Parts: sequence; C-alpha cells; structure tokens
Amino acid sequence: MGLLGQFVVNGMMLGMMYALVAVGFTLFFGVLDVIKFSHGDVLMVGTFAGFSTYLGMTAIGIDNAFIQLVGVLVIAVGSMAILGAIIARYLVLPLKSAPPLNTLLVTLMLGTVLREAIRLFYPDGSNPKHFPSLLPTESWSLGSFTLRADSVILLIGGLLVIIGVNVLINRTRLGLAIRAVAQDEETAKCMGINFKMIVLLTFALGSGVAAFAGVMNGLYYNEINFGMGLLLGVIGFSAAIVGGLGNIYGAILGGFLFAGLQTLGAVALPFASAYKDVFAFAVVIAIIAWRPTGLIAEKTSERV
Amino acid sequence: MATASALEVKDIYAAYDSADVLEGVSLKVPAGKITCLLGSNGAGKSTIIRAILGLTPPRSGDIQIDGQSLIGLPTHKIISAGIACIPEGRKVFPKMTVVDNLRLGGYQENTEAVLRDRMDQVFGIFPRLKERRNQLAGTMSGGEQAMVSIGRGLMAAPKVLLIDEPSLGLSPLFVKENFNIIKRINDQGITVFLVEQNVHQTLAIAHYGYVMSQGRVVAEGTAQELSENKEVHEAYFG
Amino acid sequence: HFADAKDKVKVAFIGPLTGGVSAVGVGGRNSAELAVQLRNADPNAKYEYELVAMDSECKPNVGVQVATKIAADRSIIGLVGHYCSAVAMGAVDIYHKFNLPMSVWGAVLPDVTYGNDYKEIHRVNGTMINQNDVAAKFMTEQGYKTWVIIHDTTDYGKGHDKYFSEYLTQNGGEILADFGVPADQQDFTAELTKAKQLNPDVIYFGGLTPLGVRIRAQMEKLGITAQFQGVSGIKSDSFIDGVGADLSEGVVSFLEGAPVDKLPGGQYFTEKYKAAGFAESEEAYGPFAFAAMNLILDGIEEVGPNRKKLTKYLGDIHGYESIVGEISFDDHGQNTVAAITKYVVQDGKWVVWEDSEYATGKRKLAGK
Amino acid sequence: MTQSFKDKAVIVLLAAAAAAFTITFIAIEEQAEIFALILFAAALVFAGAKFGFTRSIAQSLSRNERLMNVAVIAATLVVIFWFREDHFPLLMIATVMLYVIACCGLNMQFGYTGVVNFAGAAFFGVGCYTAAVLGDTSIPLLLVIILGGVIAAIVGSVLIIPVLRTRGHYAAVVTIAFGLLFRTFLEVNDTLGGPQGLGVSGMNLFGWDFNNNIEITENIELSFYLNYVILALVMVILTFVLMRRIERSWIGLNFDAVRLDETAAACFGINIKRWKIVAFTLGNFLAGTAGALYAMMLGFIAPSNFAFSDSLILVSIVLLGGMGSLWGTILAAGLVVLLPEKLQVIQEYRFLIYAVVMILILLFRPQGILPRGLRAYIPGWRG
Amino acid sequence: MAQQQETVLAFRELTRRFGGVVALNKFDMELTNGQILGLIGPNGSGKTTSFNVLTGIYEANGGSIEFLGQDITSWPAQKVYEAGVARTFQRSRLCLELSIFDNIMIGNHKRLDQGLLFNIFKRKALREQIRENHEEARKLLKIFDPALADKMFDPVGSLRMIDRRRIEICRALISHPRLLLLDEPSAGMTHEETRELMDDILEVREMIDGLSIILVEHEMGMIERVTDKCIVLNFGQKICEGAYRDVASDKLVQEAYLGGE
Ligand SMILES: Nc1ncnc2c1ncn2[C@@H]1O[C@H](COP(=O)(O)OP(=O)(O)OP(=O)(O)O)[C@@H](O)[C@H]1O
Ligand SMILES: Nc1ncnc2c1ncn2[C@@H]1O[C@H](COP(=O)(O)OP(=O)(O)OP(=O)(O)O)[C@@H](O)[C@H]1O
Ligand SMILES: CC(C)C[C@H](N)C(=O)O
Ligand SMILES: [Mg+2]
Ligand SMILES: [Mg+2]
Repeated sequence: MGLLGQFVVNGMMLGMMYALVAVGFTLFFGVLDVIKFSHGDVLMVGTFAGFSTYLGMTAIGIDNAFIQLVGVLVIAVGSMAILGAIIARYLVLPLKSAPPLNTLLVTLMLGTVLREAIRLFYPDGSNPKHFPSLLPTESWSLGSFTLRADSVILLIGGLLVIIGVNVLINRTRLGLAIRAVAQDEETAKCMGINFKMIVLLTFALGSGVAAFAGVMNGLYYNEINFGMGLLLGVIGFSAAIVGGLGNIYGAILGGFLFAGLQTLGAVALPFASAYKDVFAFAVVIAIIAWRPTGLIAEKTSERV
Repeated sequence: MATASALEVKDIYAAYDSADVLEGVSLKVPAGKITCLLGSNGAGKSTIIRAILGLTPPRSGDIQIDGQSLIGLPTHKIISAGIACIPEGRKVFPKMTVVDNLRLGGYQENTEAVLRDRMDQVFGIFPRLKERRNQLAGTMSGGEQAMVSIGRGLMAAPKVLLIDEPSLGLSPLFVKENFNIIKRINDQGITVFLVEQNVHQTLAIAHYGYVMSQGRVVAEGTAQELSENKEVHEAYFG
Repeated sequence: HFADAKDKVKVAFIGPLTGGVSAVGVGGRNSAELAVQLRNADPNAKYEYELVAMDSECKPNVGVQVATKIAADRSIIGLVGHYCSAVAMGAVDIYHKFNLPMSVWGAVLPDVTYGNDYKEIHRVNGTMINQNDVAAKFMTEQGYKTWVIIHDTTDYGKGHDKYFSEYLTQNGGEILADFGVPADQQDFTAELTKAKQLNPDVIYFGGLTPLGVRIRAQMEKLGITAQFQGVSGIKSDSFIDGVGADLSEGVVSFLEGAPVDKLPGGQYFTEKYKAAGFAESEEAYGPFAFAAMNLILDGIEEVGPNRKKLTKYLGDIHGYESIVGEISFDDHGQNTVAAITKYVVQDGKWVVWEDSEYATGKRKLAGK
Repeated sequence: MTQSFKDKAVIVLLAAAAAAFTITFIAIEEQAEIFALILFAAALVFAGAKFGFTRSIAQSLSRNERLMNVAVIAATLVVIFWFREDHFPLLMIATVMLYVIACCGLNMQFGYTGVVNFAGAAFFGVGCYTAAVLGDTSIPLLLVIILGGVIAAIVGSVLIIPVLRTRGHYAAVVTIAFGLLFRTFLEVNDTLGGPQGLGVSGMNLFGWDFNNNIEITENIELSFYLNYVILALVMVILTFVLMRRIERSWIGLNFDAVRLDETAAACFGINIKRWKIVAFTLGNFLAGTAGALYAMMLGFIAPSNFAFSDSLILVSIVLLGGMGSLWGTILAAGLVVLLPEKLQVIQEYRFLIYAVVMILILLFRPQGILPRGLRAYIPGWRG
Repeated sequence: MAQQQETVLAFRELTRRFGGVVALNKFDMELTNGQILGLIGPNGSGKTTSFNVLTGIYEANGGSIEFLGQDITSWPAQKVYEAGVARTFQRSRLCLELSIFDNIMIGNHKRLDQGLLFNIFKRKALREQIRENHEEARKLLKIFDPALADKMFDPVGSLRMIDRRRIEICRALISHPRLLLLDEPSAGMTHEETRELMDDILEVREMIDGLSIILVEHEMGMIERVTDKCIVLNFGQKICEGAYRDVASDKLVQEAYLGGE
C-alpha cells in the first residue's frame, strides 16, 4: 500500500510536468495550429534564467528562501513570456503563409540554437547544475511511503496554474479571441480582435507556463542541464496530441497518462524495465489508433 | 444634418497581387441611410469592403468615417471606429457554438449585461438561433450560418454596417425576411452599406445606389433613378 | 626564426565537441591542444605540429565520417581519438584500412582494442573490465552485501552493468535488482522507489554524470540511505557541483590511471592547463588525451613523420612514463598497467581513497 | 529558335557553375574561405530571387527538362571525377545522394500525399540493419539493398492502421512515437548488437569488392568510395525517374487530391486508403534501400544513428527544399549534409551556426529553396 | 421512349439525424431517367444532407436508397461515384493549388487507368490518355466558357468564384454520370449569369444520354425554367411534390418557403 502510494505520488509529479508542457502545445495549436518544437528548450532556458536569478540574489545577500523562490519564478516566467512573444513575432508569424511544417522546422532549429547557446555561453553550461531546493523539505513517511512537503506544494502549484490557464481560455474574452483567431484570422480581425497582440499573448502565456514547469522541474529534481528540455518537449507534444487537441483537459489527461505508462513500465513490466519506453510509446501508438483524434476527441465541424 | 456621409470612399485604387481590381472608386454612404452597391461578379464589390476594413489596403485614395481617415489603421482600430461587417460567404467560426460566434460579434463591448440583451434582440430576430444556441456553427446549414453571420454583425451595434451579399443561398422567404431585417436595422439608425446581386429587392429598400463594373463605378443615383437607368436595366432586369 | 625552419607535421584529435557529453570532449580537446602547444614551445622539438580537431557528436555515423576525413588525409601522421566507445568501434576499421596509428583517450569498452587485432589501434586508458574488477573487490571488502544496479542503456552503461555484475557475483555480492534506463531520462523515482523497498546496501550506477546527479538527488528525495557507488563516468567535479557538497559526500567512484595530481607529471599538467587559460575544465579524461598526444608526438620526434614507423614505435611502447602513470601496450595495443584509482567525495572534493578520512576510518561510508 | 538556344545556353552554364561551386565548396577547408563562399551563395540566391532571375531561369529549365537532366548528371560526373582519388569528398557525395533517396521517400509521403512521417530515420535504419544482418549471408548484396527497402516497407505496415486513421498532428505523433520506440528497442535489445552497434560487410557486386581501391596504374589509384558513389548515383537516377513518373501520372494526381481534399477526392472515387498505403509503403521502401547501401558504405551502424533527431534532419531536408520539389530536395540534402561538415572548422560552435543559417534561409524562403511548381504531365506541354 | 420511365433513383423513408436534429425524416423520392428534379426548401430543411447521404459522405440512420436497381444505402462514396453519381458542393470544394485540368481529371477518375504499373511503365499509352482526356475536358469546358478552355493549366485558385463553379460542374460531368447533383450552382451569380449557366447545363444534358439531374436551388427563376418536377422539403420532410407551377401555388410551400406575396 505504502509503496503504491509512493508510485502514485511520483507518477503525479511527473504527470504534472508533462501536463504543463502539453498545455503550452495545446495553446499554440489553439491559436495558430503550429508545432513549436523549441518549447522544451524554452522551458530549459527558463529554468536557467531562474537559476541565475537565484545565484544573483544569493550573491547580493538575499537568502530568504521564499523571496528567492518568488524572484526565481517571476524572472523565469517573465523572461520566457517575453522570449515566447519574440519567437512568435519574428519566427512564427512571418511563416504564417508558409506550409505549417515550416514553423516546426524553424522552431526546431531555434531549439538547437537555445540549447547550444546555453551549453556554450552559460558559465560551464555543458555540465549539470545543482538547483537549490527553495521549498520546505520536511517529509512524512509511513513505511516505504515518503511524502515531502515540497512535492505537495509543487503539485498544488502546478494544478493551480493549469486551472488558471483553463479558466483564461474558456471563460474570458481573451480565450474567446484566441480560439477565434485560431479558426479564421481575417474574420477574427473583422470582429475587432487585435490579431498580432493575441498571438503574441498566447505564445507568451504558453512559454511562461513552460518556464514555470522548468522551475518546478528544477525544484523537484534539484538538477538542471542544457539538454533537459529535449525529451520533455517531445513527450509534452505527444501528451497534448494523445489527450486530444483543442482542450486543456486533453493535455492534462495525456500528461498523466504518459507518466502513468512510464511508471508502470518501470516497475510492473514482466520483462526488463529497460523496455519501459518501448512499452510506453507502443501503448501511445495503440491509443491513437484506437482514438484517432485523441482521448478527448476534438469536436469536428467538418461540413460538406 | 441627415445627409452628412458617415462613410466616404475617395478615389481608391486597390490590387491583390498585380492587376488593379479597383480603379479610382469614390462613393459616399450617408448616415442613417441604406446605400447599395450593385455589380456583376468580379466587379470589385467585395474588394471595396475589404479596402474599407483595411484587409486589402488601397494603394492610393482615402477612406473616411465621420471625416476621420481610416487609411493605414489596423483592422481592429477600424472596427472600433464603429464599423461592423457581415462578410461575403458568412465566415462563421465553424468550431464555435452559435453563442460564442455572437459574443465575438460584440467583442469590443465589455459589459456582460449589454451583450446579453443585444443577444436577446438577435434571438428575437432569429428564433432558430436560440434553438441551436449550442450547435457548432460549422455544422449548420448554409442558411442557418447566414443567420449567425447577420446576428454576429448586429452584436457590434455599429454606426455603419457593411453587408456583402447577405441573401446568398437563402430561401426566397428568408431573402424577403432578410431585406426586412436590414430595413429594420436601418430604422434603428444604423447606417447600412449593402452589396447585392438581387437588384429588385435591393433597390426596393435602398435609398441610394451605385453600380460597379470592372473596378469602376459606372452608374449611381437614387434607387428610383437606378431602376429606370438603361444599362442597369439591361444588366439586371428583363 | 629558427622555428620557421622546422617542417610542419599534422596530428589529429577526435572527440564529442557538441551534444550531451561535449564537456568531456572539449576537456580532452583542450588537453591534446595543450600537449601540442607545449611541444611547439619546446625549442629542441624537431617539428612544428598542427592539431586538427574534429567533432564526432558521439554518433557512430558522424564518427566514421570524420575518421575517414582524417585517416584519408595523408598529411596527418597520428591521431588521439574517441571518448565514445560506439564511435570508436565504428572507426577502428578505417584507421586500419588507412594505416593511421592512433590511441584512444577515453572510450572504455574492451572491444575497442580486444575486438580486433589491428596494430594501429592503441588505448592509454584502461577498459571498464579493470575498473569493475577493482570496484567489485573493493566494495565487497568494505563489507557490503547487497546491490541494486541502475545503468543507462548505452554501450557504456550496459558494459559496466555486465562486467560489474560478473565480478560482483565472483566476489560474493548479491544483486537484488538491475534497472536499465535511457541516457536522457529525468525521473528515476519509479526505479528508486522499487529499490528502496528492496533496501540494498549499495546503489551502483553505471553511466555518466548527468544521470548520476539526478539519481543521487532523487535517492535523497525518497529517503534512500544506501551507499552510492559510481563509475568513471561520474568522476568529475561537475558531479559534485551537480548534487551539491552534502549529497555527494561519501560517493565512491573508480577511474583508470594513476591519480594525476599524485604524479610529478600530473601536477605539471594541471598547472600548465590552468596557465593555458582554457575556458572549460579538463574533466576526468583530459589527462589521458594529454598523455596520448604526448606519446604520439614523442613517437614522431623519434621516428619521424611516417605512419608506418609511428605504428611500429607505438607497438613497442613499454614502461613509458606518462602523467597517468606507466604505459605499456599489450599486443592489442591496450595499456596493461592502467592502474585503477579509487575515489571518494570528501568535503566536496574527489579524494583518492587511500588518503581520505574514510580509509582511516575517521569517516564512514553509508550504512557502515 | 533563339529563345530555345538561350535556354540551352543558360542550362549548360548553370550546370557548369553548379559543378564548379560544388567542387570548391567540398574542397576548401579554410574557415574564412568557407564563410566567404556561403555568404556569396546566399547573396547570389537572394539577388536571384529579388531580380526575378530565379523565375526566368526556372522557366528556361522547365522548358527543356531533358537537357537539364542530362546537364545535371554530367555536372555530377564531373564533380565525382574531380574527386576520384579523394576518399572523404566521395564519401560525403555518396552520403548526400543516399539522403536524397531517403528524402524522396518522404516527399512521396507528405510532399505528395500529405502523410506525415517523423520516423524517416527509423525506416532508413531498418534498411541499415537489414544490410548488417543479411550482408554476410549468401544473398547477393544487390538483392540485399532491395530487401532493405522491402523490409522497411513491411515494418512500416505495422503503422498502416494508425496512419490511415489519423491526420495532421495526430499522425505525426504516431510516427514520432515509433521513431523513439525503434531506437530504444535497438538499444535495450541485444540481438541486433545492442547499443554497441554492428559491423556491416561492404558491397560486393559479382565479385567486384567495393571496399578495395581501384588501381588503374602504379600511381593512379581511385578511391574505393567511387564504387559507392557510382552505385548511389544510379540509385538516385532510378529514384528520380520513379518519382517523376509517379508525380506526372494519374497516381500523382490522386496523391495530390488526397492531400488537398479527402472528402472531395472520395466523392470522385479516389480510394484514400489505397493511395495513402501506396505512398507510405513506397516511401519507406526508398528510405530502406538508401539505408541498406549507406550501412554497407559506412561499414558500421549503431542505434544512435537513428534517433528522433535524425528523422527530423530528413524532414528538414524535405521542407528546406520545398515540399514535393525533387530538385529542391537535392539542394537541401547537399546543404544539410555538407554544411555541418564544413563547419567542423569552428568545432563546438558548428551546430549553433548551422541552426542559425537554417533559420535565416527559412525566413527568406518560407516556401523552401525551390518550391514545387504547378503539376505538369508532359514537360513543356500546356495543351 | 419506353426507357424514359425507368426509375434511376429512389429514396425510401430515408432518415438522418444529427444529435437532436432530424435533418432527413422518412424522405421518399423517385427520379426517372433523364428527369431534372428541383429539390427546394427552407434553409436547413435537409437538401444538402440528402446529397451527402446519397453520396455516402454520411450514413443513413434509416430507410434505403436505390440507384439503377441496386440498393446503395451505406455504400462508400467511391462506390457511389463508380455507379454513376457525380455532384457539386454547396461551398465549392476544388483543389485550389491544382490546375483546371487536374481538377477536372479528378472527376474523371473512373475513366482513367489507375494501375501502378501502367502509370509508371506504360508512358506512351499514358501520354495518349492524357492528350485524349485533355481534348475532351477542353470540349466540355468550351461549352461553359471558351476563355477558360485556354487556361487549362492555370491554378484554380487564381479564378473568380463563378468560374470555379463552372469548373466544379465540369468535374462532375466529365465522367458521364447517370445522375448529377447540383447544390445551389447559381449562388452568388447575377440572373444573367445564372441563365447562361443553366443553358450550358441543358446543352450538356443533350450530349450525355439519360443524364438525370437533381437541382438544389433558391433561385426560383431557374427552378421554374429547367425542372420537370419539384420536391419541397421542410424540416427534413417532403411537404409537397409536383410540377413547379403546382408546387409554387401550394399553401404550405408558400408560407414555409416562398412567402406569399
Ligand atoms: N484574393 C484574391 N487574389 C487575387 N485576386 C482576387 C482575390 N480576390 C478577388 N480577386 C479578383 O478581384 C476581382 C474582384 O473581386 P471581388 O470579390 O471584389 O468581386 P465581387 O464584385 O465581390 O464579385 P462577387 O459578386 O463574386 O463577390 C475579381 O476579378 C477577382 O478575381
Ligand atoms: N454535420 C452536421 N452536424 C450537425 N448538424 C448538421 C450537420 N449537417 C447538417 N446538419 C443539420 O441538418 C439540417 C439540414 O442541413 P442541410 O445542410 O441539409 O440544410 P439545407 O437544406 O442544405 O439548407 P441550405 O439550403 O441552407 O443549404 C440543418 O439543421 C443542419 O444544422
Ligand atoms: C558513455 C560514452 C559517451 C563515453 C564512455 N567513455 C564510453 O566509453 O563509451
Ligand atoms: Mg463579393
Ligand atoms: Mg445546403
């Protein structure tokens, strides 16, 4: 039982990170129907931004963990929001009329640029960094089950962010505008929507969320490195799709599903646990074959 | 005074890629009146509307609303200047419900209450929309989409309403209704600029009209004059 | 202007300069470059040397490309190459085909030398066999009984898994569980939770620093108190930076070659490396790259810029003094006297076991 | 008359220029020279596009294609002959050619039919492993190459059902997942050499060993890679003929229809499933054959060659060249394969620069270097 | 003309629902050889849906469809086309990137040789086929607009709406179908243009013997001039059937659709 509980908590943490990344992808699809492959790397840069903030603050003698945490979050999320907007403005929007896959390629290359840039220009960037644990670390354990305060806080934090985004998209004018822009740019403009602004906002939002996920990642694993975004990006993307585009719940579902599969594969697989990713991806393929438009199927409005 | 033109297009030239589609078009849309624009396919009617909305910015010439020039403004600014549009071919948001479509019509209006009773007005005009308030617009029939599109245009409560071929694909009954609706809209004091093919009924409700062909205005006058005008007659009646 | 009279001779370096393991690669590149610089500074060197350095991305196909490029370039006399075994495995055939004498500086898979009998191929560093042999003995001597193994599924991790398991069972240790994980995995809580429940004395990790750091950190998260035992792949300062001083305390790992800073040549190297002002650290394998390059330069100095002769020269190397200790090649070109040094982290530094407070019993490894 | 003469002149000159450029680009090693050349080329392309040369040239090209094909082949032969003794350049040229073949496969899949495939490297890899396994059996190696393609196609058929049922991003994920799965599987499963990889025996045609240099006389010895280049060239030409013929037939039309509007296509009897299967299978077949020869040429393969990132490289080539544009694919393949190699001189900075260059190209030519033209059936024939 | 009376198409209690909406409600209909049937009715009354169910884009929820004596209910779209049913769409569905010729050839699918081997290896024969079909498409297009016939290799995207409609009709006609479904072909055209279009269609009908047409239109002038028979739908149900005159004078139709004067 204790063991099971442990797996569940771990799985949820992992799922939360995937979900946060996936949410970003859903947003980008939502507004421009593009794949932004640099997403994972934006996350990574965000984490490093947060890390630098921490170093900076300690350097100037601010050592109150809470203040540091706030600072880290603000800087990380803020700077990535800006970066996201810049990407949208200079790399994504110019390619609006080009085949959609081109955006994929450009952002892919951008991802490489970000990754390599950190590796080369961040001090000793090619080596992993020790990310501080700024959250209370006391833990309650019963038997083989250890629950740490920071894990709980992170889980709740992630949850709040996702809920927030969801409300923003489905309950607010901004959300309405985002969805409109996604479907028909020109008509959206005719409704008096500031197209560019909306796109930039959306990318800022998505990238901000990614940065948050990055910091969360750092706080949880206490280790960050320039390659951390790569896999997160791919998994987040897959999660968004498997869950079903066009709604945040899909992203969440996908994220937790993925985490669940990996955990399951690692501990409950009859054969060697090394096969867990093979297992996870095989299941993903199967799921998509079974539900071709995601677990939470996208509403179709195809009209002949 | 009543005949002060709300919207004025002065000698605009517009082109898509290369060939000029509009060659020096000028027209006045007097406030509080219905002004119609007739012309065969490809004459450039929709292009004028696109030019006004800043979607196809004119190469030269000027467009003014209440004397304030719209040239160079981004579309959303032009909208907030009090223009709304019922675009050619409806252009409803297919993946959104009827209600969301209507809300977008009133995007620039922030107060929930106002939106709500505007929506009730629209439902008053189109009961079918009320029945289908949660159907995805994309799955509706051609005509139903037309209702959504018109309703959406009304949600903005604009000074000037641009309407591009609203009766396209509507049943005769609904076409008649449609023209009555436009009349009613106009009676509420909204200035209407109506692009149409359906000459009889158009001239029946319009106060003033222009006729286009190959990107030029070839005839203008009061509805009365136009329906007696020779060329127009040949082109459309008979 | 005397130096101008010297003829130019090209020597080459290959390592991963981009991607995941680039830190070690760049460290090695710098060290090799240092060797060349020092040699060119030396007035009584016969030749003026030029270093051609290439990036293998740690990918076999790219490795084969650059290997061909270098081997096919007749003006290049000798090569110091390969940190990534998979790449080395693909490239050796080419060096043989073009008779390019070379020495491996970091790849530790036995087959690189023992999988063939090409006389061109040599290796100054030891293989993972020696390493795990020593590791297994040492750890069992410390009185540990039960292990859980986590290794990455690259050739490196799998190799370590294979040999360590072998030697451990020979020495009577027991393996409770064995997890293979992809080299880019972030989250190990699943594996570790299972490990925790098995409650082993030691967690053995076969892989490189990034994973090592994550696993060590996550052990802490789950409150696992077992001893953490690593391999050459984590013997780098970045491991300590990565997990922080207190978590790294008491972590043990093993590295081929004599402890650099113990040998007189070693100190010389570290000083010079600092003096040269490279931006990046030399990392664990820098000294090997330096030693290998020196060996090759010595060879050229002695037999002249000629591949065949150089190959012959390398073949006869015996008791050659280098900054990583004596080098003697067996008939597979493998350095036989590759000493294995045991390291333990003490106060945020890698300390040679013998002079650590752990050896004296002043401090105790986990669970002791 | 003069017009057609002008065209011919243009083509010949162009081919000559291309050959010269390629040779210099491959030959030079100095950092400065390399960057100079890259900038020069960029400027040329940019200017060409700006002053509409590109269009007029494209027209003269399309007007007499046969001559162009001949000219291109001739130019290629010149380049090859130039480097006849240099192993490395030949290796690179052969690599480019094999990438071209693989990318033609992808073009068939999403350039023509709109079936996205992010597991190109995986199918390429199936070909490689086929060659590795069957290489030292008694099966004639030419057949092995074909088998490489066949087995790639068969492996691909595992994905048929999900691929047929899905569209757009959903289909993308199917292949992405497969690509990742493929690589991981090879690594954890040791039957195919595991992460350490496998040696592959070289090509051998009727007793002619491709891995031996070709001795003409005492002092003329041609690189053994020449064998591979020639064979690769033959394969490229065959692939090209296949692609062109398919594109310019009713099948090509069906492909395009499926890509552009499935519903309308279905209403006019076009069997969506059938054509998607055909495209997907043929595409994987091409990738497989390319892989098989690649493995033989390299002599060694390992799972890390077939990572997701490698699949993305293939996709990049297709997009960079311009969806469905064959000539574009060739240019792009050359760029994507040779550029990082050329940038070796800047060592650890090369990928940074490489990526930046790519971004710039895409911003300036969003439709790809050489966008695919309007469908034609018979060269130069407009009714 | 005995065969004139042969039934080409018959709906029996055809029903289609979308969630709560009953788009088609027990729709019975018969169409005989060479007949032109006007299918009219208010917006949302099920006209387009009946086309979609007939052509196999939507499944029928009930009832059956019989075409030339075969039960084709729930046949896939491809099979229905093979059987000889061709259509246009209410919102034009052409491949804008493709040339006029390509688009028309898509409609000619069943008369072209689709064999892999033929297309790849029999180049000569293929070219012959291409030339022949090009000629035929030209002829057809000439009827609608000679100007278009000379632009056979221009991308459709560059054309005016009205031309696109013409091409869509050619795409449907090129394969000599037995039944042609036209969904509001005149939408967005002036009376003049509408008249031309209809004359063209009639002209084509003479060329293809036994071609029956179902015409969905809101342009009563057109309906009146060309249809032999009209069916009026309302809420998916047939509310009236007969010659246009009778239908037009029907009370129900008046208030549901035409709106009395
Ligand atoms: N996006 C476009 N690109 C290029 N040319 C266009 C575009 N849109 C319209 N045109 C051309 O511009 C001319 C005028 O088009 P416009 O749509 O304004 O005519 P219209 O009077 O609205 O016709 P309709 O009654 O069909 O709406 C036509 O010849 C048309 O071919
Ligand atoms: N895919 C769909 N999903 C949901 N409802 C649909 C769908 N297609 C049609 N409907 C509904 O079925 C009814 C009939 O639609 P249909 O398109 O057949 O009307 P129509 O007779 O063609 O009208 P119009 O003359 O305006 O085109 C409409 O109420 C429409 O909302
Ligand atoms: C793991 C590898 C990147 C490096 C290691 N030294 C090897 O021999 O393979
Ligand atoms: Mg128009
Ligand atoms: Mg309809």
